[in-house]
Amino acid sequence: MPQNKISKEIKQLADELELFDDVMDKYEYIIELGRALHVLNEKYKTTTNLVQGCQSQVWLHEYEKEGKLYFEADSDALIVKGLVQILIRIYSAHSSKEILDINTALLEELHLSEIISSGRQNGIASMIQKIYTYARQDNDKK
Amino acid sequence: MPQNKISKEIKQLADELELFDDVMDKYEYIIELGRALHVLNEKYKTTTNLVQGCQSQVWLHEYEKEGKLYFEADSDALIVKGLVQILIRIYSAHSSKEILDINTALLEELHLSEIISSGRQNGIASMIQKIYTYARQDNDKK
Amino acid sequence: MNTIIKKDFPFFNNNDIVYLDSAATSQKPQIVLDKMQEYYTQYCANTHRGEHELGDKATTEFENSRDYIAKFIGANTDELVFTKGTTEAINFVASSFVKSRFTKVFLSELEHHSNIVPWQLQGLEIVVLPLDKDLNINLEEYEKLLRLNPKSFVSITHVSNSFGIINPIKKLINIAHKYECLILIDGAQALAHLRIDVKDLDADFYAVSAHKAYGPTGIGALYGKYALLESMSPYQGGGSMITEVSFKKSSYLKPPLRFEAGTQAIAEVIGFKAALKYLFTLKQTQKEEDILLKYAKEKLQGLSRIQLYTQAENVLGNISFNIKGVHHNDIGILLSKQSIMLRTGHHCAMPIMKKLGIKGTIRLSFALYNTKEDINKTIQAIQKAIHLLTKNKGDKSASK
Amino acid sequence: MNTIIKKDFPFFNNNDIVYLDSAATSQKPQIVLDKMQEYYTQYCANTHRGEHELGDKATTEFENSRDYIAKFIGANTDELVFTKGTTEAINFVASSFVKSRFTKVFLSELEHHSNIVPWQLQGLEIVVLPLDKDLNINLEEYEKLLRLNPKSFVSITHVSNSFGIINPIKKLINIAHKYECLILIDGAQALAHLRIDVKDLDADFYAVSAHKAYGPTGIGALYGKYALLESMSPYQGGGSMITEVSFKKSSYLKPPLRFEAGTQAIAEVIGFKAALKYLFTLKQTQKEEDILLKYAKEKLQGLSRIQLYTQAENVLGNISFNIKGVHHNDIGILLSKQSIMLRTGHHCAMPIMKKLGIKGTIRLSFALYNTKEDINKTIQAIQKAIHLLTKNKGDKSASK
Ligand SMILES: Cc1ncc(COP(=O)(O)O)c(C=O)c1O
Ligand SMILES: Cc1ncc(COP(=O)(O)O)c(C=O)c1O
Repeated sequence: MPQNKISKEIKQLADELELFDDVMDKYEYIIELGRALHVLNEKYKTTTNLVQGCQSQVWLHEYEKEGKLYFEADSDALIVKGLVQILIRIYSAHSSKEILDINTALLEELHLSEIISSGRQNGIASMIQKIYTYARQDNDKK
Repeated sequence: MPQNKISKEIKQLADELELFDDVMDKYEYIIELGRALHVLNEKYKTTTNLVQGCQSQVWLHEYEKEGKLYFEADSDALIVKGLVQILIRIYSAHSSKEILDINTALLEELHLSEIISSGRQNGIASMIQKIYTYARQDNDKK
Repeated sequence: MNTIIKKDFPFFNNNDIVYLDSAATSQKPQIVLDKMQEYYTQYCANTHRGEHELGDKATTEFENSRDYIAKFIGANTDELVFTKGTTEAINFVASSFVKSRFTKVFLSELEHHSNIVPWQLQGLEIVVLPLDKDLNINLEEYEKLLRLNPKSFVSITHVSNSFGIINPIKKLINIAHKYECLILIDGAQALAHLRIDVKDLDADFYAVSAHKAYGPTGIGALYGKYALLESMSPYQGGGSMITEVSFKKSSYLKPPLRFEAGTQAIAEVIGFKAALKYLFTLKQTQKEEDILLKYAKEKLQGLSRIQLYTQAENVLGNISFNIKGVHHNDIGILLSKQSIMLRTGHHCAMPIMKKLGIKGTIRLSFALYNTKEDINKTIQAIQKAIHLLTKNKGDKSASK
Repeated sequence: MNTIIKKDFPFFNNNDIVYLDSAATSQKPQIVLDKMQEYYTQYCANTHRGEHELGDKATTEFENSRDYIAKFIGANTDELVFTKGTTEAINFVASSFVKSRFTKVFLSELEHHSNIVPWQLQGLEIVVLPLDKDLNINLEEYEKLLRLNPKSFVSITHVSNSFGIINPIKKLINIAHKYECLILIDGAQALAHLRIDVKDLDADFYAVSAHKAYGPTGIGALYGKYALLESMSPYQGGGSMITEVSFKKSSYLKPPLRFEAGTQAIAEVIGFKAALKYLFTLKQTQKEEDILLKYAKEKLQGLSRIQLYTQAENVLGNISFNIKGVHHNDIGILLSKQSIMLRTGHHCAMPIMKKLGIKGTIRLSFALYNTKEDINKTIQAIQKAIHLLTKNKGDKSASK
């Protein structure tokens, strides 16, 4: 697996999360990340941007600027917002090539069961899929 | 359970069958019974008299004479013929009341798995049913 | 009492989880696993086929299980058809019976998707029976609707999987029959909690799943009055449901075998019986379950910002709630992190959620192995979750 | 080698039975039972529902199993739908796909009832593909029929359950596609014996049962090309197959989840994977199975009055025969009394029996655990049975 900025970011986040030995402290941190999530402009909360999960809803807005992909998102649930924030930190402001180089399996290092969940109806999993689909489309244009 | 001629016949047959310590000897005896089975007149081998089993066919012809029910039967398989012979020995030449007094569970004493089988598609089991149905009809007429 | 019961369940010997999701699926006692193991290791053979002694033994155990399960719910042996579960049972009735005889089906607003979608798939129109504010079916409206629509088909859950409401099934059936309607009862949430007597209830059809009543996955049953079953065409075709097959025409066995095409879930049927036998020998009364549910409700009502959805007393097996201002999913995740497993969401009952104007709830659902201790731990964990989710940003000190 | 394999199967440790009925259902290795036990005792929860960690774990194992099973037969994960077994898989295709698109189905004369009755139930006309004298499909006739009936639906067994014939599936599929026909392969008897690659075969649908391939009862699968699955409406409705439900209208998930309504056979899916994994690690080649089958055939041919029904070499897994002048049922009973379990009768394939002018056969069917020793014992037992059944009445002395 190639080492790029994204994988380094994942590694760094994993290290950060590992500092908590109490799982509740870890989730407290995620909740805080959720609270800190940049509010998504209401106009982007569209049906197309909605990635439906079984439990909570996630809106993901993507755009490209100067060869890099940017992601903004929101959710109706707080922990999901925190997880969304983490994914934005990982994936936003990178080229589609950089994104596609990263196997999603790498996210397992974060040890956040909600992020890599087999439940196909999981909003976060769908969000990751949407990120990759967008990156693939962007890459194909080139 | 009332003791009547039928239950005595079952008991006697059970004792007889118990004499064999080798199961193959027992089945040899049953095969001989099968060979000895009185041939059923072809005219009674009708569809109505046919009790369909999953494996072998049994034709059962019933009639009443002087208040007693009589059974004649045949099968295309030899062991089944032997079992049929045993059932005729048990049930033939008794009144419907005497038959209905006997719970079929009593047949378990014979230790012949083919006779009391849960397979609802078992020809022997269907034959027993047919005997009881006939006895019930005869009894209802009175 | 319930702590002793826990010992019968290997799951609880293996970990410290507080399991409050029994309405989704219950844990299984050792005896159920043992009985299935026994089949697999001692008399594993196919059933209802060529008659060697091993197959005979398997067939006997299979049919004895049918007999036991039928008796357990007050049915005759021949009136019990094995299905994959409640969902398949309802689909089967929809496809093989209702579709060709009715154009509409009457459902309550409380129904599980498994008692909604099967009717839609068969192109039947759904008429909704309205609820009172405590989520009970409005009996007057019910009777009025049926009076206007005699000879209809009705399908109603015995116990609601999302709000625990016990419907007055006997009365509902009675009224249905008064207007010559036929009625199916979805017993998925009832089997583990109530004594069911389909004959006393006079239900036309009654559907259950084993896995919600201490039994294995992959098996359930449909009870149907014999005359109704007899009038039904096969749902699936295949081995062991026929008397004669030719390429031109086939003829079928009588019920219940007519409806059991192909190799059956043999081990599961045997495990299903073991589960009900276990349930029977516990002789647990509904009272003890009531006590636990009342205890939980009381404790929940002590939480600030609690939102309950019914004050009805005829409630069993589960309680749904929300914490105002907090997403149910956030609570669910934080409880899971504290080893408390319960379900949050729409509980496969979107219509009632929509009607209540919510996306979902947090649901505690109970089984015989649950204890007050379980409830206490859960309440504490909920409090901790609420605390984390509602305190001011950055106010770290308050979390300890 | 096979004696070592026997040790993996608790059934054989528990008794001395010679089991030659694996075409009906196979015995199960310990590892399959262990994996199911693991689910029941360590992470028992419902799948695809509210997301507590226990449910997540169960869902992960469930979906990993799908992945493994799909790969095992060369399919993509999303192309594998879980069903109760082969029978349900075929009924599903008949109901959700063929019924609305075709009026006829082309079947071989060798088919099992599970590949006949489902089509009849959907009101489809059956056209029979004739066999050559060795029970092989006549390829010229086959091509001629399809040429005359392009864009039809064909359904054929991979391996015959009554005569072991391996059909030239790849060729049959190829010809079908040449005339724009779609084709389903009944793989019930193939999964345990052949390496299957649905993509290489280019099958449109492929149906299997776990219980015939060392797996648990109550589970099987349908492979379907994704585009075909996508075009299909749900077979059953219920929980976990929907995106949105209202009383007016519901919308459904994509395949495969669209077709898996209600609680699934979770433990069984997990056991299914374990079975195929076991099968894979054995790396048993078809050759070894061939050797045993040839050995059995040779021995059988040594019996006087033997009647075999095919001299074909493309045979696998089972042999059918009769002893002239003796009813197959009599042999079956006497073998069973000698602890040899095999099936006699029509093997759920009445049409081919009728065509051969017989009521049934005696069938030996094999799995990896069978040995030459098993065959020897069986031959001896058959000889003994023939002796008892054919000697003269009263000639008691000769039986010893
Ligand atoms: C060729 C064939 N097709 C279909 C089936 C049906 O399989 P199941 O009973 O597992 O549904 C069988 C098994 O008897 C079979 O041998
Ligand atoms: C009320 C109700 N009906 C039907 C079902 C469906 O049962 P199963 O998933 O076992 O088919 C459930 C289970 O979720 C339920 O709670």
